[in-house]
Amino acid sequence: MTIGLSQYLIVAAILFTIGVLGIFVNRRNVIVILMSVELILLAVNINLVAFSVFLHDVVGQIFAMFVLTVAAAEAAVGLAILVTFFRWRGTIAVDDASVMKG
Amino acid sequence: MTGILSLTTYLPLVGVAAILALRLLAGQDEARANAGARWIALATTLATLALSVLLVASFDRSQTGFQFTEDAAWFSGLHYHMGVDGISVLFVLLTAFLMPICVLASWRSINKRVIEYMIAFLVLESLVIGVFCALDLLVFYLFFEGQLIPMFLIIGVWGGKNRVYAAFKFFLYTLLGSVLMLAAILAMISIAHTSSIPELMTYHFATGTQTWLWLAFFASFAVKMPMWPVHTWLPDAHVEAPTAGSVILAGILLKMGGYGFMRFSLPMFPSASLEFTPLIFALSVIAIVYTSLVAFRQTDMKKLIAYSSVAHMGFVTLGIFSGNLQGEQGALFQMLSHGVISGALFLCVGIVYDRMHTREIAFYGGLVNRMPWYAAVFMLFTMGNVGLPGTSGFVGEILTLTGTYGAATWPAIIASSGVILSAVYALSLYRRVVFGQMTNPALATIGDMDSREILIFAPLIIATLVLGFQPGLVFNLTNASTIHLVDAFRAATGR
Amino acid sequence: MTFQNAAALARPELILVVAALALLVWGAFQGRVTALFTLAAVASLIAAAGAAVIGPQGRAFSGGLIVDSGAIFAKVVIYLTSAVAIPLGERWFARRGMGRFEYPILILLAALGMGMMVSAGDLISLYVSIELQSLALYILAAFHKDNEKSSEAGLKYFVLGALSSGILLYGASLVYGFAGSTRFEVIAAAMSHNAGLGALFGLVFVISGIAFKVSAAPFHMWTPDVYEGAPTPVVGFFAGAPKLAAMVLLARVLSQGFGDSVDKWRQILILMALLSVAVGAFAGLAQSNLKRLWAYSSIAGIGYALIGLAAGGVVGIQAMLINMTLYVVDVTGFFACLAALSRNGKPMETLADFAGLARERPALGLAMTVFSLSALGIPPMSGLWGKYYVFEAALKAGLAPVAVAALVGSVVAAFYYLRLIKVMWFDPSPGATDAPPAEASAVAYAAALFGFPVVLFALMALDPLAHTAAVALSLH
Amino acid sequence: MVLQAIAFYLLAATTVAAGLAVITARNPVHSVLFLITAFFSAAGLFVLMGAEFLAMILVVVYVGAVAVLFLFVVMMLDVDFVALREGFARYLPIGAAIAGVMTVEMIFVAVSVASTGAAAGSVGPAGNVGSVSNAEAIGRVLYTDYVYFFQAAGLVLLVAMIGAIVLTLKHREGVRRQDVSRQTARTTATGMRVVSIKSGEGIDE
Amino acid sequence: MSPQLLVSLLLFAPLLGALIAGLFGRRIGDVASMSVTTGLLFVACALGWTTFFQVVGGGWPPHFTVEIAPFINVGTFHSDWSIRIDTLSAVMLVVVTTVSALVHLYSWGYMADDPARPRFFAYLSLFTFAMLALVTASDFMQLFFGWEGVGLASYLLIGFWHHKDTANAASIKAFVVNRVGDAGFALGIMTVFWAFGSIRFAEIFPQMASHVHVVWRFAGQDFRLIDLACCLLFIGAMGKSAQFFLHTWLPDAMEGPTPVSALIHAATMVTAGVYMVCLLSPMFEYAPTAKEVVTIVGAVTSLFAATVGLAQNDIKRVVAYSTCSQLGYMFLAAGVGAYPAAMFHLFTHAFFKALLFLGAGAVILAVHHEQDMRKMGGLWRVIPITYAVMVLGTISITGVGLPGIDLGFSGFYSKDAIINAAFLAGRTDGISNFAFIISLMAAGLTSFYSWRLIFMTFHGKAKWGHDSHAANDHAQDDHAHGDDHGHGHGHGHGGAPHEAPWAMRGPLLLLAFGAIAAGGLFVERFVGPERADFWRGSIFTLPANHILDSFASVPPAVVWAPLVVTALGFAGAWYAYVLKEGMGARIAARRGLLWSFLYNKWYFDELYELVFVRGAKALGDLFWKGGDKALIDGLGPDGVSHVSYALGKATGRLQTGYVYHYAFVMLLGIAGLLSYALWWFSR
Repeated sequence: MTIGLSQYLIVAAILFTIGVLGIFVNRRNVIVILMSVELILLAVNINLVAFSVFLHDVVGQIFAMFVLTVAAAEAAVGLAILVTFFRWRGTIAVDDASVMKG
Repeated sequence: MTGILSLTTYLPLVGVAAILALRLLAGQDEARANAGARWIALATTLATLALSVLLVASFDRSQTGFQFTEDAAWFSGLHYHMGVDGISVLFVLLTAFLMPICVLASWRSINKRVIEYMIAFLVLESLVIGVFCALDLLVFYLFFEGQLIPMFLIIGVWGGKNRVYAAFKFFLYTLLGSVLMLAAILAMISIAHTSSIPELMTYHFATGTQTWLWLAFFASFAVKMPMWPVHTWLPDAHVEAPTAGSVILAGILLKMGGYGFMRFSLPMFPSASLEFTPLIFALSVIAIVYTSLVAFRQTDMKKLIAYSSVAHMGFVTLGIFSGNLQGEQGALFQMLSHGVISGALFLCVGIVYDRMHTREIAFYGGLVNRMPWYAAVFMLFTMGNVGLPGTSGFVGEILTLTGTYGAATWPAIIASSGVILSAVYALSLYRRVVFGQMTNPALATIGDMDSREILIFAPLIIATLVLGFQPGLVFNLTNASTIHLVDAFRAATGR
Repeated sequence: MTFQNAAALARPELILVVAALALLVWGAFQGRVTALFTLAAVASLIAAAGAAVIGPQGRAFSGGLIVDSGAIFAKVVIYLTSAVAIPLGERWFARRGMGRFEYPILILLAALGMGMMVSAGDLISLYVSIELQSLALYILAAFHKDNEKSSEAGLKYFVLGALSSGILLYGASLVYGFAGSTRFEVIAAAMSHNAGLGALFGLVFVISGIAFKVSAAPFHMWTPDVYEGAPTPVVGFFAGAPKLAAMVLLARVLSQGFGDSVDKWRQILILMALLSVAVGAFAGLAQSNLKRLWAYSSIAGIGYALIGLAAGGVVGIQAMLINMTLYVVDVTGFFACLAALSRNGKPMETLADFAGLARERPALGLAMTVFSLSALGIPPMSGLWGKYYVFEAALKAGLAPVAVAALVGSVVAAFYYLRLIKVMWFDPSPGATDAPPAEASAVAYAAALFGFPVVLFALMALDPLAHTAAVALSLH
Repeated sequence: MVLQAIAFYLLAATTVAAGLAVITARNPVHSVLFLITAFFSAAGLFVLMGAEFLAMILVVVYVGAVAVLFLFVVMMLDVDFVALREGFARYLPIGAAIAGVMTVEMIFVAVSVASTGAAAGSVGPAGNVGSVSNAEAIGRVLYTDYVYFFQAAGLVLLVAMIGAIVLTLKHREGVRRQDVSRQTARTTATGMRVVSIKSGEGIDE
Repeated sequence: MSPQLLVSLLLFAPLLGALIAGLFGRRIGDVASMSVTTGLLFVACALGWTTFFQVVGGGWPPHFTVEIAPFINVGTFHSDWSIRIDTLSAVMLVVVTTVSALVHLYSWGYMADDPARPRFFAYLSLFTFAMLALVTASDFMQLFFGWEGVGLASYLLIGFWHHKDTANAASIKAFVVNRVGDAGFALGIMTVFWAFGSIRFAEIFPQMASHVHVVWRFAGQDFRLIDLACCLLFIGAMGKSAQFFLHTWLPDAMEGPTPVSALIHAATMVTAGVYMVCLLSPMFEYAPTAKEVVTIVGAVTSLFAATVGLAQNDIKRVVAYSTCSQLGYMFLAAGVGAYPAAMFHLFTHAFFKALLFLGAGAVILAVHHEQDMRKMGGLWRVIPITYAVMVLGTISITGVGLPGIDLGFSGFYSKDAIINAAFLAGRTDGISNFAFIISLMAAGLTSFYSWRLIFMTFHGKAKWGHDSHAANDHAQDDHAHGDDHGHGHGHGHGGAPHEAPWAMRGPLLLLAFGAIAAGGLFVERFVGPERADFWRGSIFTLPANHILDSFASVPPAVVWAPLVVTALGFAGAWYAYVLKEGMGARIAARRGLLWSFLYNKWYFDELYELVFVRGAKALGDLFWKGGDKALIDGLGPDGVSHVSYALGKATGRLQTGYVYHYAFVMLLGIAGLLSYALWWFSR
C-alpha cells in the first residue's frame, strides 16, 4: 500500500472541486468565497509539491512558494476591496452585489 | 492618362474637404454654410462628370482589357489596383451623370443638416465610382461595402416616418449578403494567391469550389440587385429615403449587383454560373411577375416604383445569365437605362412630394390640369418604364429577353409577361396621379415644375430618348468587353 | 548569460520598476498629482517602449524572460496604450475630485505585468506576471471609491479573477507534472514523447484561465458588470492592452509549449471563439448601457482573435496580433469618447444619452461612429482588417465554416452598433452636452483617425511587423 | 511504509473534511478556523512528501498571516450571520453534480499520470537529494535562476500594498490627524503666540 | 428630288409637325399648331401619292431602302432606322397619309372648341409618324418600334380627354391588351432571330425555303419553326388588329375623339396586323399551320364582331365592331393565301370605314354629343350631306355591286375577292371552306347592322328633341363637356341638330369619293391580272398558290351569294327598323338570352375582368401581403430580428449580476471544455 503520486493528486483534485463548489454554492458570504479561493490554491500547491517531489525537481516547490506569496497578496487586495464594498453596502452578502446585471 | 481613375474617384472627397473648410470659415452663419455646401457639391459633382466624360472620350473602344490602370502594391499581397473596361466605364459615367442631378434635386427639399447631406452624397459618389474602378478584390470590397454607411445615414437622417426600420433593414440585409461575399473573396485570395481581378478572371477554380464561391457572391449581389426573395428591403428603403437617395439607390446602387455578376460570377465561376442559371432564371421570372403584381397593388407612389425596379432588375439578371452577347449587352443597357428612368421616376415623385408631402397615390389625381409640363415629363418616363420603343427602357428589355430566349424559352415567355404587367402598373399609377378630375381641394394651388426642376429633368429626358433611338452609343463602348466576356464564358463552359 | 545581458534584455521592465518606485516615493511625499508627475509616468512608459524597440533580443532568467519580436511588438502597443490611459484616467479622476498619485503607478505596474506576460517563457513567470497585472486591474476597477458600482465591479472582478487564477494554476500544475518542467520549450519537448493527455488536460485549465482574462465565453460573465461599474477610462485601459497581453501570452504558450498539438487545442479555441461571437452578438442586442454594450462587443471581438489563434501558425498569430492591435486602438478611442462626454456633469452612458450627438458634437459623434463601424467590420474602418486577417488565416487552416459562422454572427452584432449610430445621427438631442475635456477628445480623435483613414497606410507597416512578431511567437 | 500510508490517509481526510467544512460552516469564523485546519493538515502532507520548507512556509504565511487577516476582517465587518445562510442548498445538487463530473475527470487524469506523465516510473518521493536540504535546494535556485520571478513576486506584493492602502484609506474631513513632521518641526516660535489682552475684551478667536 | 430624300421628307414631316405642335403648341397658338401639322400632313400625303405612283408606275425602282441611322446593333442582332419602299409599303403610305391628312382637316371642325387642340394635333401627327415608321420598316425592330409607337399614340388619343375616367380606363385597356399581343410579337421576333440569325427582312426571307422542316423547341414542346414564328408574330397582329380574344379594347377605344377612331381604330393602326401578315408572306407561305390559325381567327372574328354589332346602340361602337369584323375578313383572306385581296380590302376599307366614322362624328356633333342611336332618328332631313355620305359608306361596306358587269362600290370588289378566295381555297381544305361560309354569314350580318345604323340614326321618328344632353348615357362622346368649355358647336340655335362645318364636310366628301371609286379604280392592279406588275414582288406566294388566278372558275352561285346575303341583311334591317319601327327596341326590352349575350359582347369583358383584372389584383395582394409582408419579412428580417432580440434578452437574463452565478457558469464552462477535451483528445 504505497502512497504514490496519484493519491496526492486525487486529494488535490477533491480539494480543488470543493473550492470551486464553495464559490458558487455559498451564495451569501463573500469572505467564504475568498476562503474557497484559498482552498483552490491549496489544492494547486499540493499538486505542485507532489509533482516536484516525484519528479525530483525543486522547481515545483518554488512555484508553490510563488503561489503562496501571490495568494497572500491576493487575499490582501481582496479583503481591501471587500472592505470598500462593505462601506457602501453595510453587508457582504453576495446577493447584494447585483446592482449591475443584464 | 494614368491617375485619372483615382482622380475621378477621389475628386468628390475634395469637395467634402471644401465643404468642411467652408463650415469652419462660415462659423455661426448656417444659412451661408448651407448654400455654400450646395454649390460646392454641385461644382464637385459637375467636375467629376466632366472628368468621367473625358474618361469615356479617351477610352479605347477596340480594346477588351482594362484601361487607365493604376497598380501599386499595398500590404499583405493586396494591391491598390484600378482600371476600367467597357463595362465598368459605363457605370462610372452613369454615376457621375446622376450625381449632379441628385444634388440639384435636393437643392430645396433638403434644408436641415445640408452640410452633412452633401458630404454623404459626395462620399457616396466617391465610393461608387471606386467600386466600378477597383481591380483588386479587397479594394472592390472596400468601396462596395463602404457605401452602406452614407446610404444608411441618408435614409436614416433625411428619410421619412419609418426611416429607422428602413435604414436598418437596408443595412442588415446588405451586410448579410456582403459578409458572405467577403468570405468568398478571402477564399479566392487564399486559393488563387492573388487578389487581382484581371488575374482571377483567367484563373480556373475547381468546379466544386466555384459552386461555393458563386453562392457566396450570389448572396451579396442578389441582395443588392435585389432579386426575389431578398428584395423586401428595397421598397422600404425607397419609400423612406429622400428623393435623391432613392435616385441613387435605384440608379446606381442596385447596379452594383448586376455589375458584380458580370465582373465576378460569370468570368470567375463560369461553370457554377452555368449550373445555377436555372436558379437565376427561376428567381428572375418570379421577380418579374411577382413584383409586378405587387407593384400594381401599391398605394404609395415610391413603393410602386420600387417594386417595379425589382421587376426590371429581373430582366437584368436574366440577361446576364443568358450567357450570350444579346443578353449581356441588354443587361448592361437595361441597367443604364433603369438608372436613368427609375431615377427620373423617383424625381417625379419627389416633385409632388416636395409640394404636398405625401406620396399616397389616392391623394393625387388630375395633376395634368395644373401641371402640364410635369404630366408630360412623367408620361415620358412612365413610358420608359413600360419599355416603349424609342425610350431607352425598350432596348434593354428586348435585348435581355432575346438573350434569355437564346438560353431557354420558358423564362423568356414568362418574362415577356412582365412587359404586359409593367404597362398595367405604370399606366395605372399615371392615371391615378395625373389623369382624372382634380377632386382634392388641397391640390388646387399646386404649381407646375419650375426652371430648376426642368433643368434637373432635361438631361434625363435627353438621355432616355437619345439612348432609346441611338443605343449604339452605349454598345460601341461595351462591345469589345462584352464580346470578350461572352467568349470567355463560352470557352470555359463549352457552351 | 551574464547579469548585464539579462538586465539589458529586461531594460524596459527595469525602467518601469524604477519609475514606479521613484514615482511612489515622489507621490507619497508630494501627496498630490502634478502635471509633471503625470508626464513622468507617461515618459517612463514611452521610454520603456523605446527601450523595447531598440533593445536586444534573447532569453534570460532560465526562460522566464523571452525578448523576441513578438514580445517587442506587443510591448510597444501595451506601453503606448498604457501611456494614453494615464492622462486620460488621471484627469478624469481629478475632475471628480479624487486625483490620486497611485493611479499612474498602478497603471505603470499593470503595464509592467503585461510586459512580463508577453515575455513569459515559463509557467511561473506566466502566473506571476498575470497576477501582477490582474491585481493592479482589480484595484483600478474599484478605484472609484465614491461609487457604489465601482466597488461592486472590483469585487466581482476580483472574486472571479481569483477563481480563474486558481483554475489557471491548477492547469499549470498539471502541465508541470506531466511535462516535467515549467519552461515552454521543455514542455514542447516533453509533449513530443510522453506528456500526452494529462498535459493537454492541464492546458485546458490554462487556456480557461487566460480566457477569463480576455473575457472569452464562457468565462466572460464578469465583463459586462465590471465594464459598467469600473471608472470609464480604466475600462478603456483594461479592455485593451491586457487582452492583447493575454492573447500574446496564450499564443506563446500554445505555439511554443504545445505547438505540436495544434489539432487538439484548436478545438477548444474554436469552441470558445464561436461561443464568444454568439454571446457577444446576441447578448449585446438587449443592452442599453453603452459600457455593457461594448463589453459584449469586446467579447465578440475576442472571438475573432481566438479564431486567428485557432488557425495557428505564423498566419494565425499574425492575424491575432493585427486584430488585437486594431481592436486596442478602437476600444481605447471609444472609451475616450465616453470619458469625454457628459451632460450637466452626468456622464453619458445609456443609449438614450447619446441621442443627437452627431448634431451636438459632430466630431465626437463621428469618432464614435467610426469606432462602432470598425467594431462592426465595415470597410474601410480598421476593424475590417482585423477580420480580414483572421479569416484569411482561418481559411488557410481549413476553418472556413468557423469563419463563416463568425461572420454571420457579426451581422447579428451589427444591429446594436447600428442602434448606437442611429441614436447619434437620427434622433433629436435632449440638450446640450458639456464641453469635452481636451485630453479625452484628443485621444478619441486620434484613435478615430487611426480607425480611418490612417489604418489603410499604417497596415503597410503593421503587416510586416506583425509578421515578424508572429514568426518569433510561433517558433518552437 | 504502512505508517506513512496511515499518516497520508489521516491527513488527506482531514484536509478534505476541513475543506468541506470551510464552505459549509454556518459561521464565517468557523470557516476560517476550518481553513486553518486544512492548511495545517496540508502542511502535514507536505512534510510527508519531504517538502519541509514549504510546509513551514504554508503554516507561517497562511496560518500566521492570511488566516488571521481573514479573521480580522470577519470580526471587523459586522455581519449578520444568520441571514447569510439562507438559500444555501438551492444550487447544491446541480453544482455538486457538475463538480462531481469534473472531479471524476480530474481524478481520471491524475491517475493516468503514473503511466504517461514525466514522473512516470518515479516510485516515491525523492526526499533530500544528496546532502542538500530541502530549504537549501530551494534557496540555491530561488535567488539565482529565479531571481526574476522573485522580484516579480515582490512587485505583486507591492501592488497589493498600494491597493490595500488606496482602497481602504479614507481621509475624513474635520478629523484632527497626527502630522509627525509638523510635530517635530514645531518650535516655540511657531507653537506659541503671545497675546496681550486688554481688559474687558477677551480673546476673539 | 431623289426618291430617298422624298420618302425621308414624307416620313419626317408628321414628326416635325408633332414636335412643333407638341412642344411649342402653347407658345405659337392653336391655329398655328393646327396649320403646321395639317399642312405637313398634306405635304406628306402628296409625297405619299407621289411615291405610290412612282413605285407602281415604275418611275422608281420597285423596292429600295433608305438607311438613316443604325438602331440596335448587337452581334447579328442588327437593325437600322430605315425606310423601305416597295408597293406594299407604298400602298400603306397612301392609305395612312391620305386618311391622316383628311382626319387632320376634319379635326379642325370637330375639335374646334377643345382647349387642347395643339396637343391633339401633335398626337395625331405623332401617330402618323409612328404608323409610317411601321410600314416602312426593313427589319423587325423598327416594325416593333412603329407597332408600339402607334400603340402609344392610340393610348394617348383614346385618353385624350383625360378627365374622363372611362377614357382613361379605355386607354389603359387598349395599351395593355395591345401589349399582350406585343409580347407574343416580341417572342416571335426572338424566335426569328435565334432561328435565322438576323432580324432583317431581306436576310430572313431567303432562308425560309431551307428551313421548312426545321423543328424548334419552344416552351418544352417541339414545333415546326416557321409555323411557330408566324403564330407568335400573329399574336401581335391579333392584338393590334383587335382579333378574337384580344378584341376587347377596340370598342372601348371609342372613348377617344371620333377623328381618332376614324384614323387609328378604323383606317390605319388596326390594319397594321393585316399589313404585317402580308409583309411576312414569305414566311407565312411556308407556314401552313400558321395560315390556318390566321384563317380561323379571322373568320371567327368577322362573325363574332358582326353578331355583337347587331345589338349595340352606341353609334361608334357599331362602327367599331364593324371594323373588327372587316379586319377579320382581311385576316381570313391572308390566311387562305390571298394576301393581295387582304391588302385590297384594307385599302378600300380605309376609305369607307374612315368615312363612316367621320360621318358618325358629324352625326354626334349634330346631336350634341349624343352617341346613343336610340336617341336619334329622322336626322336625314336635318343633316342631309352627312346622311348622304353615310349611306354611301354603308353601301360600300356592305359590298354592293353587280358581279355580272363587275361594277360596284369599293367594298364590293375587295369583299368579293375575299369571299371568292375563301371559296377557292375551300376546295382543297376544310378550314378555308369553313371560312368561306362564315364570310358569307358575316356579309349578311354586316349588311344588317350597317343598315340598322343608318335606319336608327337617320330614319324613323326623331327622338332627339328633348333633353338630348341632360340624360347622358355612359356611352356618350363627351367632347370635353363640362364646365371648361361650355358646350359643343353652335349652341346658338338652341339644341337643334346642325350640319357639320366645311372643314368636316370636305374630308367626308373626299372619303365618300374613295368609298365609291377606290375599289373600281384599283381592282385590276391589286387582285386582277395586273397585280404582278403592281406588287412587283413585294408579296410572296408559293408557286402552288393560284388562288387569285382562278377567280374565273368561281361558280356564279358563289359570285352572287354575297349580294344575296347583303340584300337579305338590308331587308331585315328595313323590316325591323323602318317598317316595324320599334321592333328592335322591343326585342331589346325583352332582354332575351341571345340578345343579352350579344349585347354584352359575349361577356368577354366580364370574363376578362373576372380572370385577369380581379385575378391580378388578388394575386398582387396575395404576393404583397402574404408573400412579402408575412412570409418573406416575417420569416426573414423581421422574424430573425425578433428571434435575435429575444435571444439577446434571454442571454441578458442569464447575466443575473450574482457572482456565484457567474462562477457557476465558469464551472460549467470548464467542465464542458474538459469533457469535450477528454472526448476529443482521446479519440
